[in-house]
Amino acid sequence: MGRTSVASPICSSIHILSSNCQLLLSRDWRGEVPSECLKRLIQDLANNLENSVSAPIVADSQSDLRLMFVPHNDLIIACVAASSADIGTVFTFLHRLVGIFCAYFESFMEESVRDNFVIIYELLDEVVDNGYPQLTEPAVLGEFIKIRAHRLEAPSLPSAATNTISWRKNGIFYKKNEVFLDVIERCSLLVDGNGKETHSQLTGTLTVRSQLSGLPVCQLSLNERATRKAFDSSPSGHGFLEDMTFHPCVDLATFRMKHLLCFTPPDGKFDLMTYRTLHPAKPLININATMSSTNSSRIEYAVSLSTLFKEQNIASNIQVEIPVSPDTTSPEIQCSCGTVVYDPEKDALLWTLRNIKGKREFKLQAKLCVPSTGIVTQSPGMTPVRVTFEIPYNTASGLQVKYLKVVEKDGYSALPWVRYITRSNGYEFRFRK
Amino acid sequence: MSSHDSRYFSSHKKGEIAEWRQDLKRNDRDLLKTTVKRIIAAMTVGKDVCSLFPDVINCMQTEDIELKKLIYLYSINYARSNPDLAILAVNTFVKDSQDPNPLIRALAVRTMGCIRVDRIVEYLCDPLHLALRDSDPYVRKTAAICVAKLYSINRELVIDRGFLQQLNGLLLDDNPMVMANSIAALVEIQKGSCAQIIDSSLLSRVFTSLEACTEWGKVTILDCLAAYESTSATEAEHILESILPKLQHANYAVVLACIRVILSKLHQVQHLRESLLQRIVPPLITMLNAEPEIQYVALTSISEIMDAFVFPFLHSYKAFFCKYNDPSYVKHEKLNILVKITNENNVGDILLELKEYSGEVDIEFARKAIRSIGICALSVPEYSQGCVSALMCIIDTKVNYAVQEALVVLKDIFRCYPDRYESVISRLCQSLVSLDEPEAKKSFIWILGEYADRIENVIDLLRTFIDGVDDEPVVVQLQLLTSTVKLFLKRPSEESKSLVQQMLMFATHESEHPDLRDRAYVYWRLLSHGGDKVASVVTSHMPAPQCNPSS
Amino acid sequence: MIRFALLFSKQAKIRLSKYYVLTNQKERKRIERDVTSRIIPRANKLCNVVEYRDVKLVYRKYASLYFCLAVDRGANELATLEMIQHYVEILDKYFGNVCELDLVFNFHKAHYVLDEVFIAGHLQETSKKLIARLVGEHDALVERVKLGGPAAEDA
Amino acid sequence: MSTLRLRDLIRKVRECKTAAEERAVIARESSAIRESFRNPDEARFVPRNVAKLMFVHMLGHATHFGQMECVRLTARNGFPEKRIGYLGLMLLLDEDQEVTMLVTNSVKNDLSHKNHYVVGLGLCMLGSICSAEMARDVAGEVEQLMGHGNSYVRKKAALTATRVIKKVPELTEGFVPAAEKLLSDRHHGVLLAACTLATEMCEDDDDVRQRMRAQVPQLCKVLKSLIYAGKSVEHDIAGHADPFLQVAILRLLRVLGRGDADASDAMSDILAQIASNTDGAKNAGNAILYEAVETIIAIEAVGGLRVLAVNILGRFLQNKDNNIRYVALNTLAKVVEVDMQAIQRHRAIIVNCVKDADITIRRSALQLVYGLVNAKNVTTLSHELLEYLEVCDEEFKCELAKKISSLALKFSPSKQWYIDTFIALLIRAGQYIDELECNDFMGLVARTPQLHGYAARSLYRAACDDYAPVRLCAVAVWVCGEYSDAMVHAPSVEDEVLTKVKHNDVTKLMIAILSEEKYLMLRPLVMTALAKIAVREPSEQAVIIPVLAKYETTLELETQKRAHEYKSMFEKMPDLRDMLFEHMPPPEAPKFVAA
Repeated sequence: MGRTSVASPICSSIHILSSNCQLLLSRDWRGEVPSECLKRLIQDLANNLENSVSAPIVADSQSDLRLMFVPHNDLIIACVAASSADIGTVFTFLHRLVGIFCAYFESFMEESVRDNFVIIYELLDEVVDNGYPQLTEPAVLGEFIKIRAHRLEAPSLPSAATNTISWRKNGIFYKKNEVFLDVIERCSLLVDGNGKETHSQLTGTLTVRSQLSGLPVCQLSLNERATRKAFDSSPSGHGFLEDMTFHPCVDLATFRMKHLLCFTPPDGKFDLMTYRTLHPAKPLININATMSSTNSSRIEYAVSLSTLFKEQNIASNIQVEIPVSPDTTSPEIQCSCGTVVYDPEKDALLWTLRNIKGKREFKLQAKLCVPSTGIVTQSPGMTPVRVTFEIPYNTASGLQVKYLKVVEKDGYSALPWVRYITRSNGYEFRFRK
Repeated sequence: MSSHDSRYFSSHKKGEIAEWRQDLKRNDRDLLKTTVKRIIAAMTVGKDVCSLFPDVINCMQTEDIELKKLIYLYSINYARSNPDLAILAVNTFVKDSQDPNPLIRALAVRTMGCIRVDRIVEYLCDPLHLALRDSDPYVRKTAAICVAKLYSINRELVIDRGFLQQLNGLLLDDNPMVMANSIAALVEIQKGSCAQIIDSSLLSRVFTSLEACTEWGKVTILDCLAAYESTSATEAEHILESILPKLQHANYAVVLACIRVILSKLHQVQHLRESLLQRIVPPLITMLNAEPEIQYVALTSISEIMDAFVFPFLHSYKAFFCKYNDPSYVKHEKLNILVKITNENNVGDILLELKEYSGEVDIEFARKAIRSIGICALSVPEYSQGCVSALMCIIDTKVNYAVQEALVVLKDIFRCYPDRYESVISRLCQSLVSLDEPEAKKSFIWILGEYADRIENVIDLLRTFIDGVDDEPVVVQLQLLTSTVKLFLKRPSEESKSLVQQMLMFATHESEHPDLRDRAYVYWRLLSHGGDKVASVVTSHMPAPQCNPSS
Repeated sequence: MIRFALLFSKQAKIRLSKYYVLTNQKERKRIERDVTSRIIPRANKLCNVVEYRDVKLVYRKYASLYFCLAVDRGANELATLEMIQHYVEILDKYFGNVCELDLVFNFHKAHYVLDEVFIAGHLQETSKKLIARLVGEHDALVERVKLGGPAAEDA
Repeated sequence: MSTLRLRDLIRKVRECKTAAEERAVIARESSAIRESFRNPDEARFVPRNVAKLMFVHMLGHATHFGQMECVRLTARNGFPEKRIGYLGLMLLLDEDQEVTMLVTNSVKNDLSHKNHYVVGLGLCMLGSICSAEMARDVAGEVEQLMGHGNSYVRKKAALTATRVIKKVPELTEGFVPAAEKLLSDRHHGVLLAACTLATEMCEDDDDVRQRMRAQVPQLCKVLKSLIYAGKSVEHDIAGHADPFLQVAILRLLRVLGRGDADASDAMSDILAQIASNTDGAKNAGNAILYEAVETIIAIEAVGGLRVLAVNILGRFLQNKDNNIRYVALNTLAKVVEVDMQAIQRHRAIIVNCVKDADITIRRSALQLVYGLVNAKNVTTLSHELLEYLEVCDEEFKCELAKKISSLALKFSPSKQWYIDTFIALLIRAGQYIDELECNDFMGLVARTPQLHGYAARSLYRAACDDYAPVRLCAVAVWVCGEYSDAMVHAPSVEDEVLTKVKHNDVTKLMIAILSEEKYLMLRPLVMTALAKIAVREPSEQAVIIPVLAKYETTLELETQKRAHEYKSMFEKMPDLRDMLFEHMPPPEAPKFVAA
């Protein structure tokens, strides 16, 4: 954070590499990266990956340049920049870049780079100029850089490319005007080997899908309890939303004054707001897992799952992932509810339960064989048991939408839809000691 | 090797370049496009297709914008190696810079700026002047950046032709992207310095821009604000008031830039310090839910802030506990922070976590966790007992590297809290595994010397080391020398005397290491002439070391 | 003697690997990465030997495939090059105009051939004709059993 | 369960677009294979499953659970099962494992199988995985098989024997008679194998070598028949009759001729014929020539033959083919000791090769240059090498630095020159100079009182640079600490850059080094140096004692100990301190350095 007086271009060049560090595509804007330097950086990167030193920054030993990268599928998207370039901006930008490529190519992987190098060059040309990020809204880019368009006519520039409201184009029309709001909360939890909660957190997202004509303004009001903290500058404020971030379309001034979210939505789906709570709710599901081995080739697991939420609520799509040794054979499994399969891809037993009410408890027991001529790769029991689930019609935090209004100068009436759901996001339980 | 190799596994066509050259000359639009694509593909995989330069440039005058873009891309790559031929392209560039389609005008200006051939620069000036005044903001924003490009190739030209004034004018442009790029260009022209872009009179204008600007532009403006030396506390407060909402921006880069502004102004607004610092914590903690690279950025920032202020983060210490699937660089950063944040209130929880990590498969990480336990013991004296017990548990596991790491750490605890934990020494001596790391050996040998009067078989233990002294690294030899001298002073006997002599002889006559020899000679002289003061110099208790968690 | 033999593509995909000295899986991975990354970027005109640890990597490129033998420091590099050519010519004869795909789907057969050319890290036979005949007889033996009963190798 | 065919698995893997997908496919298939192995009804699928595992292994995934199945396959009766079983063993197994015990049993059976192809499979496996224990168990069978009626078995047995004796050298003796016999075999493959085995046996065993020398005439006879006999299409390569066999015989001759004038004499005719008559237009011919040259150089050859060999190398050196140049450089390095003149003639070409685009060539050229250096040309050559050190690749620097360092030590014309060169090296490649070399250097300085001041001042100047490497600073700290008095007072020597240094400057440098994070490990060293300075110039105590006091509480043990001890010495024993830190007696000169 010490850096205050220098704002460097965030990249000199961008490179897309395969996972074994072979260059697939490069674009150099500033001519500042000598080829030997790039070679050195890539060599060091390969060494780091080999020795599982995975720090996302590789510094050149003989110059001021650094290579910063994000892995995606089997690709490495890397950028070389002077060491004065702000790493926060670089990584934010690289992730945005990945987002753009993902939006363009159904899945962004080595093959899509080889097949689409022309489009990628074209995109890079528009997204960066001389090392500075330019247009990075996939939706707007999509307006004038198209994959398989028949382009005899020169495309014209979409107004949104330079608009003040850069996220929405003019002249959108829907027969039926609707706006959908999903309140999605994600809980994470880590319980240690003594059954003690070591970490627990709740984050939420308000995701909007707008199908609205013209240039509408939406107003969204949340229940008092939720928004109080945002205005209370004293550190001891006890609103439960610890931190909120907003999509650029939200008018922050109005929010500060009227406690109201006012925004002209982008067309389609976007995240309006995200938040995080400081004092998360009680655990929703608890797991007690133990592991024991009678001899070197047999391991037994005992797992119990209990739901701690209110009895009238229902959790659905519950899956418990119990890590096992990678060379397991012949699992013998018994469980009181649901189905269990051994999944060699994940090296885990997957215990699936469709719907369960609150205040219930279920048990599972499993015996596994492992070959005696094994090379012990990893001491079992270090990886925690993981649970995924969702509880619909409910927010764990208690956040509620008071109303959602749409105002448009044409005066059409629009239907607002609101849905709530709570999901797990890293619910982990270490094996009991 | 001889050419007959290609007989085997042959699937490759020969003479692609010649074939492409033919294809470029045919008047077939579709073929032309596929050919240029093939050439670019070859260029992408690092094949040298430079020799086609004149042929490709010949095709530049086309209506097909996709083809045009490809050829422009090609010319950027190879113009520098063909400056003479690059001139051929200039006409097309100049013509395109007057095209009715703004996309093409901008493309021409942008590409010309990328070519970086001194001789082309001359031709760039007129189109650039026009572009900077273009009616379309897309062209203007491209032109603004182009001024910076021009500056890096030929700065006199930029100054002489008045581009700087034009650029300054664009700072007031009502289009957000033009404005953002103009600022970026000016910053670059000032060698990356954000200072002096803004002065007091421009402030209110800057705040408006900050609102209107693109997210990346916001970062640049915020960085300029961070560099701006505000003239008074009131002004600083005003700036902070205006930028605070940006802490809630969805773009992490904007949030981080905003935090930088806050930190840069803290010294001017002492009375707001606490509350401002409280404000920056939540967004930083939120970033710990983002992609690992962003987490890394957040963690390094937090770590840096913590060097000055730990208090804002104290409540959030659990956010720095490691998840088992965190990438190792995130785990390492989290450990750095946990060590800094430990105090008497949270040490219990943190210690439990550290113990858990000490058994991880990632050995480097496990070691660091053990080291961190030691640091906790030193920084929270009230809890050192707990740390010592934890370390003893680790030693009981008999996992080789863990034991050695724990030994190193225990040695420091003994030094910092003399006469408190010596009771574990006998247990320690019993559960030792074979030591193979110099640091661990050094620590053990130090313990032998320091507690020579309490360890029953200390002479035997030291003798085994001395018998193999030849193969030890110098750091171990040095410690062995000191410990042997201490043993002799604490337990004078024929046996210990012969050990000292053996060690001194080795260090002065067999070793060629100047430092070890120096130390040995000093001890030797001291023992022969020092009289009764020797013991007080060599075996006296040293002051407890000051530990600084960051080092 | 030959320490190991590697056959890999321009994309650094291993098509065949054979180690004549004890090498664990982790070490192999490291060697394979080192070897491919040292050899693939080399320009055509450079010499066909790269020194690596305590061995010499002698390699030859055939279109998009590389054949590499790692030999002791004292070995005859030029003769080693001839050995590679020897093996390739036999493969070519065996598969009939061999191509990369043949090796991908029949890597085990490439191994069978290799084992008739080299043994214990040394060249065992200099007659291409004889090797072709031997491998052919082995295959025939397998075929015969296959027709005769169910316990056949059907890989 | 798993009935996926090998071909289908390969296809499936090839369809994977990412490594993660590949891992998933492999994990699923591996699990299915494990289940199938456990199912007795699926015994007929074992061969195919093993084949799949070999593929999985090649991709770098775990396959240890298939090892036992391979052993079981080799124990079955049919040739197809055995063939794939043995291949599986060779690929999946490493000899560390207990599975090898079981293997020994089944392979012993197969070695006495009536089908010679089955015997071949067993031998081949032993050639690939054979532990010392296995070697002892099968040595008898292998030795017997060397006399087998079928050449197919004989050649394989001979080569497997190389592995056996490599694992257990004591067994060598037992193979000698069989090997001798095979050297007269008519089959090319057997002959080749016999030569290889004989070479291996003779290389490390004097007695065997002595005994084998009796074979020289026989070997020469074979060589002669190869050169003069009519072309045999079967073994011909580019017009040369069985170059592989020629090379193998030449190599064996080399081992036998080395250090024995009679044997050398017996082979010189044929060597001369090969060296002068072999056509070097193709690689195969050059391979033979190269081997012949190596042999001529190694044996007790007469002058004329040697000239012939060196001339061939001279021709090689001028060849356009990089491979030929490369082997020439390598071989010339071996001639250096015997025929320096011959090589000095090519010096210009060789020095140029040090800057070649190809790292392989550069490396061997450097090796050769190293051999070329002598007392006469050391100043120019090391100057050239030092300059090259600045520009060469990072991976090359280490080797180069080491070479320069040892050359400078070996041939230095004067101590002053050596000091200059070593410091220059420390500045440019400090990180690659190892500690022992530095110790030798400091020892040499210590033994040269007339240059104490000069060396200390030169090091002082170098260490003042912000980017001075750690090693350089370590040396500077010790020399400047020990000889700070000479540094300040000793007059300057010839050609010295004038540097006026006061004690205070030295103290400042020491304190600066203490403050740098990158010189952390030098802190103990600095403590001692400061103590010495404080004794040499008592007025410095006012600055130095507070510094010692500061480090009395550092966490780093050695630094703390020294700071604490030295401070106490200054405080408690003022009468002794001068004596404690007076100049240290220099170490004795190591034997190999010319005094």
